[in-house]
Amino acid sequence: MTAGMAAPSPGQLRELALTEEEYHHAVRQLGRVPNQLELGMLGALWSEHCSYKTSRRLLSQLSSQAPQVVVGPGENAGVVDLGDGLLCCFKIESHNHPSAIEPVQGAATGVGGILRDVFAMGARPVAILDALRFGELDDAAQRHRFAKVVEGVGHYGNCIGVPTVGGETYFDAAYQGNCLVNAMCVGLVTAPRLLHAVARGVGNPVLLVGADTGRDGIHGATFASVQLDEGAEERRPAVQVGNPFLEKCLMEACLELAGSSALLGLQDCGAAGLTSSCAEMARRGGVGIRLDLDKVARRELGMTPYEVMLSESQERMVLVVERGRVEEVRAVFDRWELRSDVVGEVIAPEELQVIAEGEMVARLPLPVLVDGFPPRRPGSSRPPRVERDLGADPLTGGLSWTLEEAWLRLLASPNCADTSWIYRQYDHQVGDDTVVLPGWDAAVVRLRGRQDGLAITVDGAHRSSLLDPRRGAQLAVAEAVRNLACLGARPLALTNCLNFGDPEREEVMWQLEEAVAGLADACRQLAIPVVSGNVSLYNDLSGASIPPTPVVGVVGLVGDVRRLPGPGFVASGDLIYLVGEETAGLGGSELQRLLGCGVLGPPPGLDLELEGRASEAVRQLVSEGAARSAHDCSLGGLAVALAECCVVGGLGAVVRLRDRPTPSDGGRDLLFGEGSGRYLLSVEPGGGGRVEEVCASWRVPCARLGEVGGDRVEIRDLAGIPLAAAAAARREGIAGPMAGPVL
Amino acid sequence: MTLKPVVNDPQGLAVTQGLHALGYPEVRGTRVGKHIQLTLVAQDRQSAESRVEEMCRRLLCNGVIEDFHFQLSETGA
Amino acid sequence: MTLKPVVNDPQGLAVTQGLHALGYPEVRGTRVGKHIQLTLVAQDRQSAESRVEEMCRRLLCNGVIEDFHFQLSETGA
Amino acid sequence: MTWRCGIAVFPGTWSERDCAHWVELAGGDPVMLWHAEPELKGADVVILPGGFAHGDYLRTGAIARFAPLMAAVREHALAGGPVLGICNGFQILCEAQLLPGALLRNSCLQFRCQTTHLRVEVSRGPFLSGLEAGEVLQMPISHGEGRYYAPPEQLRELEAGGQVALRYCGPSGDLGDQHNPNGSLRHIAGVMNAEGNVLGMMPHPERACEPLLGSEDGLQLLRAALAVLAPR
Ligand SMILES: Nc1ncnc2c1ncn2[C@@H]1O[C@H](COP(=O)(O)OP(=O)(O)O)[C@@H](O)[C@H]1O
Ligand SMILES: [Mg+2]
Repeated sequence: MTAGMAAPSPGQLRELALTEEEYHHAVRQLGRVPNQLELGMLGALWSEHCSYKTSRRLLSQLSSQAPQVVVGPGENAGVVDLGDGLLCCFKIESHNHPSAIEPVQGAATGVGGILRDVFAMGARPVAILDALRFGELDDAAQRHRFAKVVEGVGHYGNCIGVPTVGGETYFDAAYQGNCLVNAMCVGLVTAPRLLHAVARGVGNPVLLVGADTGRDGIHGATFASVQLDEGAEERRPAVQVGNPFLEKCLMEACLELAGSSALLGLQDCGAAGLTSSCAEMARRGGVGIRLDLDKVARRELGMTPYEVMLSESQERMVLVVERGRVEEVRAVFDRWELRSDVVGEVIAPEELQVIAEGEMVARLPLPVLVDGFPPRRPGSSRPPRVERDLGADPLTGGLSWTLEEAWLRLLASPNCADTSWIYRQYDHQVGDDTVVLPGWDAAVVRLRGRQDGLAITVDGAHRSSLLDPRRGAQLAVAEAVRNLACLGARPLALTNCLNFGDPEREEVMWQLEEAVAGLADACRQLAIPVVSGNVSLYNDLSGASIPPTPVVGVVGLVGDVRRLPGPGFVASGDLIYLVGEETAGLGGSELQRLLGCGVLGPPPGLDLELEGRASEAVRQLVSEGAARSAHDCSLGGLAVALAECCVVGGLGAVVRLRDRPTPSDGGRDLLFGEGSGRYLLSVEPGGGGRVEEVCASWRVPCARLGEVGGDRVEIRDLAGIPLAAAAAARREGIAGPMAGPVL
Repeated sequence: MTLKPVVNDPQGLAVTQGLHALGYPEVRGTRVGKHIQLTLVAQDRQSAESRVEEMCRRLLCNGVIEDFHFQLSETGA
Repeated sequence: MTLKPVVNDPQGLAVTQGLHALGYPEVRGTRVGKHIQLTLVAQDRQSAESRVEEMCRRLLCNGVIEDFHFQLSETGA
Repeated sequence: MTWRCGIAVFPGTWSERDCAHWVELAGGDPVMLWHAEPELKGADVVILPGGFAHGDYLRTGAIARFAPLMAAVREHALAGGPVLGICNGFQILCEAQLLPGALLRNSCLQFRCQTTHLRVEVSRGPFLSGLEAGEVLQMPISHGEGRYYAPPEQLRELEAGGQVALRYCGPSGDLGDQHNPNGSLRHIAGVMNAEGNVLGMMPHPERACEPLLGSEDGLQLLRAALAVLAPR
C-alpha cells in the first residue's frame, strides 16, 4: 500500500472540502496518516453533500412515524404502502450547482440521478416533477438559463419515457446568481420486488453495470459543498453529459432483475461514485467490500485509482449478487446491450479495500469513512434586521396602481401566470396514466387496475421565508396539502429538499434551523410523515446567499379517479364559496415583489390546526362530488385565485366579499393578501347547503361569495376586469418574455 | 463545434455501435459535433477571422463542454 | 452532414437572428449541420475512403434531407 | 378469435406498454416483438411505437431501421400487411424507406407535448377506412422532431396519390399555421405508402383510448384495422 503522505497543505485540504480539524480527526481514528487516494475518498464522503454533517442533527426532528410508512429516510428513496401489496417510492433531490454551470446537462443529469434512486429500489418510475428558481425574466441571462434548464429536464424525462407531470417555478431577483433545480421522482413497486441498497453475504460478487467510468465529474460531491465563486469556471470538468438512452436500458434491466432472488442489493453510483456507493452498501450490511479497479471498464486511458474511485460518471449502478448466479444476472444486461463487470466482492471486515494492479492502494474502515466525520455545528443567530422588517409596513410607498391594474399585473407575473410554456416541453402523458395533467393544483396519476390514484405536488417557500423561515417552511407544507385537497386527495407522505446558502454564515444557519423546525412542526400537526429528502447548502454567489428555500413534494391518494373536479369553473350559475378564513398577508407577497418594496411586514397568517380542518372539509366535498371545482388561494391571493378559476374554465364570475376594506388599505389585502388556508369552491346551484353543512362539521368558516357567469371577473364594490383581459395577462406572463427560440 | 475530449459523448457511442452492427468493425470511435456554416460580409480576412472567433466564443460554442475551430473561405461578390 | 439547400433550417435561422441581436449584422446566413469525427483502421487511403463513403450513404447521412462530404487525415500507428 | 398485434420494442422504445393497453381496449391481442429477433410471432398487425430507439442519436430512427426485426416488418409490409408507425415508429419507417419523406426538428426548436386536432384526409387503408375524409380526431403529440418534409416533386405525388393521411387542424377541421405544432410541410401529421397498408403518424393514438385520458379517438384507427382483416 502506498505510504501515508506528509500532512497535506491547507490548499489541498480546501480542494477536498476538508477542514484541518477534520483531517486530524481522521488521522486519529485511523491511527495513521491516509494516503492521497484515501484522503480523496474521505474528503468526498465527509463532504456536506454525502455526510450531511451540518444538517443531520436538525433532520432528526422530522418524523417518519406513520402506519403507511415502509421505508423512511436513509435509503435511496422513501416508501409508503398503498394497500393491496403496492408500494409507492419517492424522493426529491437538488442539482443546483451543476445546473448553474451547465444548465441543460446539469438539469438533465439531475433528473437522471433521481430516477436511479427510485429504480434502485426496484420501483418503476411513474412521474417526475421539478421545482425551479431563477432570477427575473427581464434579464436575458436568466431567460437563457431558464430555457436551458427546462430543456434539460425535458430532455432526460422525454427520452427515458417517464412523464413529467408537474412542478413549481418561481422567479425572484434573489436567485439571480444561483438558480435552483430540484427534481422529484415517484415510482411504484409491488412489495416482494422492493430492493435495498445493501451488501450481504461474504464472498458474494459486486458488479458495476452501465456506463464506462470516465474522468468526468470527479469531486462533484465536494463541488456541491463549497460556494460557487469566480473560480467555478475552472472546476467545470465536473460537469457531465448524461445519456438518457443508456439509463433507459439500465432501468429496464434493473427492473427485470428486481424480482430475482439472485440480486441481493442495488445502489446507484451518484455523488462520490464508486466510493460512496460501495461504502454505503457495505455499511448498511455490516460487511466490507474489496474492489479490484483493474476490472472497472474505463472510458479513457491512463486513469488513476483516484480518478476511478471518485469519478461521478452517470448511468452506473452497483449490484451485489448471490455467489454462483453472476451469469444469470449478466445475461439480462447483455440483452440490453449493457456492460456489466464483476469488480469486487463482499468481505467480512468492515472496510473498503481498493486493489489496483495487484496491490492494495486504499484500505479504510467503514465506520470512519461513512460515519467518522466530526459533526459540524456552526453558530447561528437571527440577524437584527428581521425584527425591524417584520414590523414594517408591507407596502411602503403605497400602491400607485389601481386595484384593476395591480390585479392584471399579478396575473401577468411569471409566478402566477400560465406555465404551459414549461410543461408543454415535457412529455407529461407517456404511460397513459396521467389523468390530471399539469396546469392545475396537483397532478393525478392513476393506479392501474384500481379505482384510486396518486395526487402529486411540489411546493416551495416564497419570499416570506426570508422574513420568517419557520413560517415559510410551514406555508410550503400547507400549500402542498391544499393542492392535494383540491383534487380530493389525502397526503400519504412528504419528501423535502432544503436549499440554503453557506451554513458557515450565522444567519444562514439560523434560517436552516428555523426552517427545519417549521417543517417538522407543520408535518407533525398535519400528520404527514417525512420519508425522504435532500439538503443543498452553499447556494451563494460572491457572498450573497439565496433566500431560505425549503421545497416539499407530497404524494396523496385520490379515492376515485373517475370523479375528479374540473380545473376551473365548470358551469354558469354555479355558486362560488370561500372556504377558510380571510386573513391578512401582504408581507413577502407577490404584490410586494411586483412593487419592488423589499421583503417587509408580517408574513401571511397561518393556523395549522385550521389549515388541517379546512383541508378535510374540502377533501370531503371534492371526493363526494359536491364541489364541481376547487382551487386554493396562494400567490396573488383571492383575486388571482378567482381569476384563475375563471380563465381556466372560460367563464366569468361575480362575487362580493363579506369583509370591507379598511380605508388605509383600500382593499389590497382583501384581494391580494396571501393568508393561508383558503379555497374557492364552485357547486351546483342547489349544492350550497352541503358545503355549509360539511364546513360546519369540520368547524371551518365558509362564505357564499357569488356566482359563476358573465364575461367579467367582478368583485363587487372593489374591482372588476374583463375575462379576456385576465386570460391575455395570464397567457403572456411566461410565454411573452420567452417568445422565440433561445440558443 | 466538437465536444471536449473529457466530455462524455453518448451520440458518438451510439454511432460507433451502430456502425459495428452494420459490419464496420474497423471503426474505433466516433464523436459527434456541430458543423455551422456561416456566411458573412467582411472587409478582409483578418477582420472576418476575429469576428467569427468572437461569435464562436459568445454564442456558437458552449465553452463548458465544447471546443471550436473554424475555416474561412472566400466566396465571390 | 449539411441540410440540403432546399430544406428549411429553423436552427440556422435562429442562430442568424441570435448573432444579429448580439451585434453581428454582417452575418448573412447560417446553416447548422453535423460534424462527425470518425477514427478507423484501414489498409490504405483508398480503402478507407470507400468504406467511409459507404458508411455515410448507409447510416450517417439521410439522402432525403442531407448532403455529406468528408476528409481523411492519417494519424500515427 | 382476436387479432394479434405485434408491438416492436427497440432499446429506447417507451410506448410499448401504452400500445399494449390500447390494443387490448380495441379488442386485439398484444405481443411484444424484440428488435434483435427477425420474428413477427404471427402478428396480423405490426405497430412501431413511440420512444427514442437507440437514443435517436444521429437521426431519429437511423439506427433502428437496421434491426433484424425490421427485415420481418419489411416483408410483412411488402406483402400488404398492416403496419402502423407512431411517432418514433413513423421516423423509423421513413428511415427504412417504407414511407416517403423525413422528419426534422420542430420548427419551434422545442419539444412539444400537447393536444392536437387531426383532419382525416382519405378514407383508405386498414387504419383509416373506417373513418370519413374530413372527420376531425383529437389526440396528443409528444415529440421534438416531427416536422414532416418531402422534396417538392414527391410531395406533389403524395397529394395526388392520396397518401397524405392526416393533417394538423383546428377543432373544426380548419387548416392554419396556428394549428401546426411543428412546422410540417402542408400541415402533414401522417402519411401512408401508395398501397395504403403502411401508415406513419406523429400523434399518439394510444394516448387517446379512454375518456379518462381526454379522448377515445385513437381507438377508431385500430378498431378499423382489426375490422378489415379477413375473418379467421
Ligand atoms: N417547472 C415546472 N414543471 C412542470 N410543471 C410546472 C412547473 N412549474 C409549474 N408547473 C405547473 O403549473 C401549474 C401551476 O403551478 P403553481 O402556480 O405552482 O400551482 P399551485 O399554486 O397550485 O401550487 C401546476 O400544475 C404545476 O404543476
Ligand atoms: Mg394551488
